[in-house]
Amino acid sequence: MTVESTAARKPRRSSGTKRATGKTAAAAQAAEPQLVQLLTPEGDRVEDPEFAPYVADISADDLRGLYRDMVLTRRFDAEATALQRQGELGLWASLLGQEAAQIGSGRALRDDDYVFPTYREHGVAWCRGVDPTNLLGMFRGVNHGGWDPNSNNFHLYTIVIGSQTLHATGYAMGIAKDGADSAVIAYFGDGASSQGDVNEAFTFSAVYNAPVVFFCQNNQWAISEPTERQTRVPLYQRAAGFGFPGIRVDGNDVLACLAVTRWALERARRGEGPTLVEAFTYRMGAHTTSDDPTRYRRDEEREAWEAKDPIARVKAYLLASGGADEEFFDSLESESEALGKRVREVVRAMPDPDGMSMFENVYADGHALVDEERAEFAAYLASFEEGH
Amino acid sequence: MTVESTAARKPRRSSGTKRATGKTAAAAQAAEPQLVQLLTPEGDRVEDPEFAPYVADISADDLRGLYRDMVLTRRFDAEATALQRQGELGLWASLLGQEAAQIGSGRALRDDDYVFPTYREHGVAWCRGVDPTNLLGMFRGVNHGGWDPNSNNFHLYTIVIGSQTLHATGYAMGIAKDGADSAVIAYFGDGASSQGDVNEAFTFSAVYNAPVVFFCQNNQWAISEPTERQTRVPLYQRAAGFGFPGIRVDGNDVLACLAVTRWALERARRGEGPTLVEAFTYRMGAHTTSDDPTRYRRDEEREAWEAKDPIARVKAYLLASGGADEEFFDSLESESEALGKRVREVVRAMPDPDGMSMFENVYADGHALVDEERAEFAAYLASFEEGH
Amino acid sequence: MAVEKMSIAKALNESLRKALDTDPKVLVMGEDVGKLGGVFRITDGLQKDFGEDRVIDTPLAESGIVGTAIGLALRGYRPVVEIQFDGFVFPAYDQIVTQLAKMHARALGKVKMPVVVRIPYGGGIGAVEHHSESPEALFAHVAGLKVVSPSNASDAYWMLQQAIQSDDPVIFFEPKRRYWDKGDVDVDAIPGELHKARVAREGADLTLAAYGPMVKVCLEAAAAAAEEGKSVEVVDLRSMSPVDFDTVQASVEKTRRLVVVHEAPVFLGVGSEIAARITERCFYHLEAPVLRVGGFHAPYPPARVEEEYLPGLDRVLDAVDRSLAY
Amino acid sequence: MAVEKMSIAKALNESLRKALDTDPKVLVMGEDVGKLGGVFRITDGLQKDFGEDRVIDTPLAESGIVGTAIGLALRGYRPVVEIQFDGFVFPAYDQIVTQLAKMHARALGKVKMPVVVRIPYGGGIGAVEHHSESPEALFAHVAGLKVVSPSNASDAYWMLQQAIQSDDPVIFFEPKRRYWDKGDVDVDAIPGELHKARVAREGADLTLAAYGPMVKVCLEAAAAAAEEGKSVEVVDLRSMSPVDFDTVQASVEKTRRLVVVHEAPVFLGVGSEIAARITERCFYHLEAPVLRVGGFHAPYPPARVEEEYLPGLDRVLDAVDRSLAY
Ligand SMILES: Cc1ncc(C[n+]2csc(CCOP(=O)(O)OP(=O)(O)O)c2C)c(N)n1
Ligand SMILES: Cc1ncc(C[n+]2csc(CCOP(=O)(O)OP(=O)(O)O)c2C)c(N)n1
Ligand SMILES: [Mg+2]
Ligand SMILES: [Mg+2]
Repeated sequence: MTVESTAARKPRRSSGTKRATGKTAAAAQAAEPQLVQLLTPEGDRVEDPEFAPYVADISADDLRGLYRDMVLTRRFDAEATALQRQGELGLWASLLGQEAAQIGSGRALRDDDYVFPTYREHGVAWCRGVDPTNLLGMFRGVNHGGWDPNSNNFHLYTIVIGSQTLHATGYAMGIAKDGADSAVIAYFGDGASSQGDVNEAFTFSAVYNAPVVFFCQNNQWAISEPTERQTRVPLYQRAAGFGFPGIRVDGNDVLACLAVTRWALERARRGEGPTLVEAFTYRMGAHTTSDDPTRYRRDEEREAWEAKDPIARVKAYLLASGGADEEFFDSLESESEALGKRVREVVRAMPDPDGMSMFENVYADGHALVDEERAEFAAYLASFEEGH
Repeated sequence: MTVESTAARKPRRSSGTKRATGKTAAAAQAAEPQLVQLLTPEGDRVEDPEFAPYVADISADDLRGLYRDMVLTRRFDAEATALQRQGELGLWASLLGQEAAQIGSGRALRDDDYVFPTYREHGVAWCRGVDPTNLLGMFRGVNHGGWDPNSNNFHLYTIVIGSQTLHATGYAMGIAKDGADSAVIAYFGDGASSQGDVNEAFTFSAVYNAPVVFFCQNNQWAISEPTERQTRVPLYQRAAGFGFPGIRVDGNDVLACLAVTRWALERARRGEGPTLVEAFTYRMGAHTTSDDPTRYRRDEEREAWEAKDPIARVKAYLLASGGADEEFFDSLESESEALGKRVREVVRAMPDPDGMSMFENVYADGHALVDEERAEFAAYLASFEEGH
Repeated sequence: MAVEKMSIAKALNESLRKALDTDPKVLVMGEDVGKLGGVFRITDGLQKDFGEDRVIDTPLAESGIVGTAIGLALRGYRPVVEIQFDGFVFPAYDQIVTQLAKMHARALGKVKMPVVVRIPYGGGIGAVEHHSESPEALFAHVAGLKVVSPSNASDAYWMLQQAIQSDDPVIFFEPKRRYWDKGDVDVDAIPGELHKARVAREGADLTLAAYGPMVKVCLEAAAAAAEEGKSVEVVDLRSMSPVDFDTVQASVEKTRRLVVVHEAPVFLGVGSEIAARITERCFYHLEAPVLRVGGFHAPYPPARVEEEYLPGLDRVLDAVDRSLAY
Repeated sequence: MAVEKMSIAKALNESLRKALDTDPKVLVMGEDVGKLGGVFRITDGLQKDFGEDRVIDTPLAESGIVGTAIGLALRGYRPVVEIQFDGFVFPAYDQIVTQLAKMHARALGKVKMPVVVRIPYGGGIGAVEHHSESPEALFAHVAGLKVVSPSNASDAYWMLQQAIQSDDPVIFFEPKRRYWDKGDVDVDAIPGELHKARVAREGADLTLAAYGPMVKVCLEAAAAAAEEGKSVEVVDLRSMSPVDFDTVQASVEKTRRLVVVHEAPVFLGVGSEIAARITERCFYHLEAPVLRVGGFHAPYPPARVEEEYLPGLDRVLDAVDRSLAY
């Protein structure tokens, strides 16, 4: 018969179950399928004939680079959280815990690839060369993003959950039309997987064989809702039903994320279409600075994930393998301090926009109503100056 | 590794391919996976240890009943098409060719089950005991449906593609809350599978383990677009990625459709959650009477499917097995004629609604603006009568 | 007597609690409404007391939330759906406009759609994009929906009760920046009509009409105007569909001047309809054209500019002066 | 000289053809736009001539269509998207309102959104539910969008050219029941401004303002009124965002009376904004309140009642009489 169910499918490393019922499907979820891992939480390298080759070129120098990326990203993130507490930002969405997923995938990209982030991809932005302080404008409330997406091929942060996956797909369709071999990467969360738009993006990308990598950071939570509120089977399995491969990777393993993303990007470049990567990771902090995770999750969960920290394992490996010495870590520490200082200074110096700026850029070609309202409002403001 | 792709999965009867690339995925589509079939186009019964038991109770009498359902449905449908040509209906969406899918699934239902149709489920309506002439109101333009969904547990036709799958899911969630063992069936088309709503229905039904059967009539076309414009893998495979089983059935085989739908409904009743049934069939006619299929598909395709006619094969089997004699066919012919006559009469007698009716039923509890506009319009109409 | 002082947020919470308590068919659904109690804590504690079956954390998909709520309503439930923020209602817009609003008419009255869609709306909380919008006109234009917004705790409590009891779909806009404003709520009162406007302050020279978060601004403006010797009446519309034009008309026939205030963009905002219709009804009474104070034809601006975008005391008083100058 | 008589449908087809021909970045996308040429044949023959890569049959998902069009625009393309019928634009509403409309502002002008969304709209064709609606107000209220509708073949041709050339998103409403109306098109003309209204008929006693399918009705009403000795001016608005209020104002300052006509429901329809704003601008000129003729606050009715729902000659003349009676 042609019954298809998750349970019936046995990915090589996953613990499949036998019968295609709701219950067994739920069991399949409980029994976590294994994932691609190249570096254990303890800092040991894992043999993987399939994916290790994708990072065979990574020298100790490169690894220090990845480590540096993660450390600086975390520092920037911590600084932003602190700035929010000090009232300099209205809100901050921390990436704490997701550094490996973001740096690993971000460093897999070529300059000509294009990134469609959510609102949490500070580490990917870092890889793209976007000045981190650029990201802070919208959280401070001085703009809605406002950087030039084309200067680093890094699109604006998108807040409406899932929308950007369709933009990514369209952009990728455009790449294919241009005959280019660039690729697109679209980030989204476990919660976002439920949105119609994300599933439409799967359909469009498959039908047009668009060169796009869907990179889902499954950080286990969508604000207060655990992943089981979004799906009863592992998310990477969603892809198969749309006709393209899905894969789960250890999202706290920067090497595995790098390898798997490279693999997926190569598929895209070779004209093999979309891939879904599920980076299995954890949101160590609150959803945003407005959130209070103590209301919905246990401390033990966080503690268990702390042992899988994405940065610590690289440090352990670098130390054990002799890939870095104390001097490296010391100088990184100073670099980190300097970054923090610069971020603080730049943010504090960010001027509030002029009130009249709200009339700018509503349209590219102008609009009579905007002109009228701008003029009226200017006259209204002027009336105060005249002491009216 | 945990790469998942359609190609990597081997449903027992499907012709899987080996590598998870766009190309091989496309190939998987071309090489049609086999489907559940209990009665061949030639009218021979097929041994199927898994699904035959679900129709073991079907006597010759029952089979004549299914045959009668299909014949009368087709007759009704032809009558409606003719009425449209005569200007009695504004539009008609013919089910020609899909009788087995609709009667097979429709007859699998219990009275307390609930149906959410598209706009083409005339055969299912028939099974539910909805008077066929009720269906014609909206196509004539005298109402937008207007029957009482609760009198036959048959919801109104839904025109916005895919919307009803969410209503079905919600209704099924309600059944589960009530602790009832009824089930819901949601019809939709191959084209509809691309809509975000349908995929959200998959997510919600899986997460809440709702007793709903998603019955996709893949009639190969969404107006002028072939199924390849919607998916590059067989549609039934979509389900697995949402954590429930999908199955493909010969949509022109009324017994197989009955068996598979019974199986899926039983799963729902047992609390095993949703199932996706893909009934592989063909739209023999135009999309609607407004459509001109010669613009986009070849005659040969239709001809090939004519050989798989859902009614002819049952007749062949009935004749060969001695399940029906000429008298049966003759009396069905007269019944058919009578139905046609009644439909014509009822439709021609359908009065146009009163203009003022457009203000009715906008709200259940009334609305001041509607009252005001109703009064104004009544006064306006009255002004003509006064010879104003 | 059961008069209690409580915030709008608390009043909404109590109102939901009462509805869940009284009618087993009432459900609360939405993103994070369960354990978290909603990002604004409006559903705080409800899941604990009524269970996961009645207070339902949903997948992150607004169309799915409203679409399944419609199905639940067809099954006899009365879902109260929460949309997390104004700017996130749009994925559900299709289900709201083509299904929820039209189902009762489509069925010629044979099914009812008792669904409430709660939407915290409006600006003034210093939020990022999509968290400060006022899309009410986009719903009020659509037949089949009822659209309301309370301005104070008592109305919050009672209007939500009535919305839940209504057999029609109600889009319930909650003035999020007023959530913590307190007021007296008489939980035993016999409430007035859901769609009836309320004269919040009497006056003789000019009428200010507003709803939701702007009622407070208008009351402040009226107080300020009073100090300058201008007598301003304030009408709290409470309902944007239907609008209680009779109350506005009665006020304008007295004051002969009307200014409508809302946060939503002026262009095709609810004020445009009020201006048009009141001008028709009171053509010979009006001493000045109906003026409107509202948002601009621009995306809601970043937080650090929002005070300039939002109609505040000064802009309302400016309009009052302009009207009186006619 | 290249003046040709053609239907609106043909003019749109020719206009798309020209755009595809002139600019390799122009794409046509939508359901059934390829081999079928669209359900109204507006894209007839285009896929044959420009290939599947430029004239793209899409999956059946409106949000996906608009969402991918946004991505294509970011890549430098100029997609012209077809929504099959008015009632099916709502699944795309979120992408249109939260993304397409706001992207340029979000990026502080650093990206452009040259996307045209073509929507055949309005009633009068005897169709089933969702195929006869006029949702233009739901787009005109949204900053960042431009909203236009041609009433004749020449405008259809030229306005579509200009919409495609615009760097802003344009919602292009096509009056489907006028598709087969013919008119002269000068394909070499130098067109006027996209958003400028046009005085379609001069008159002295009253102004009728309309757009799209109602312009024809208004011209007929003006002709009928003329026979009764009433001189009616007709303004074809052509654009609902922005509205060319200057042209309407100039007309009303002359005629002192205004009736706005559209198929869309009156309540919060485009007419409400025109009434409100023209009353502000022409307060001392108006002899009568601005009257509005339009759809009712009800779902678009079944085909056999639509003639009663749609503003026709009689209802327009009735409003003319009522206005003149002031
Ligand atoms: C359409 C929409 N609905 C609701 C929200 C409010 N919201 C912001 S983030 C979030 C959870 C997102 O979860 P997930 O996709 O897992 O991403 P994460 O925040 O965990 O990175 C929600 C519900 C939104 N931004 N957009
Ligand atoms: C949201 C929406 N978009 C577009 C349409 C127009 N339309 C009506 S039927 C149809 C094709 C449907 O194809 P499918 O789902 O395969 O069902 P079938 O008609 O083949 O039974 C389209 C595009 C619609 N009704 N709703
Ligand atoms: Mg998450
Ligand atoms: Mg089909």
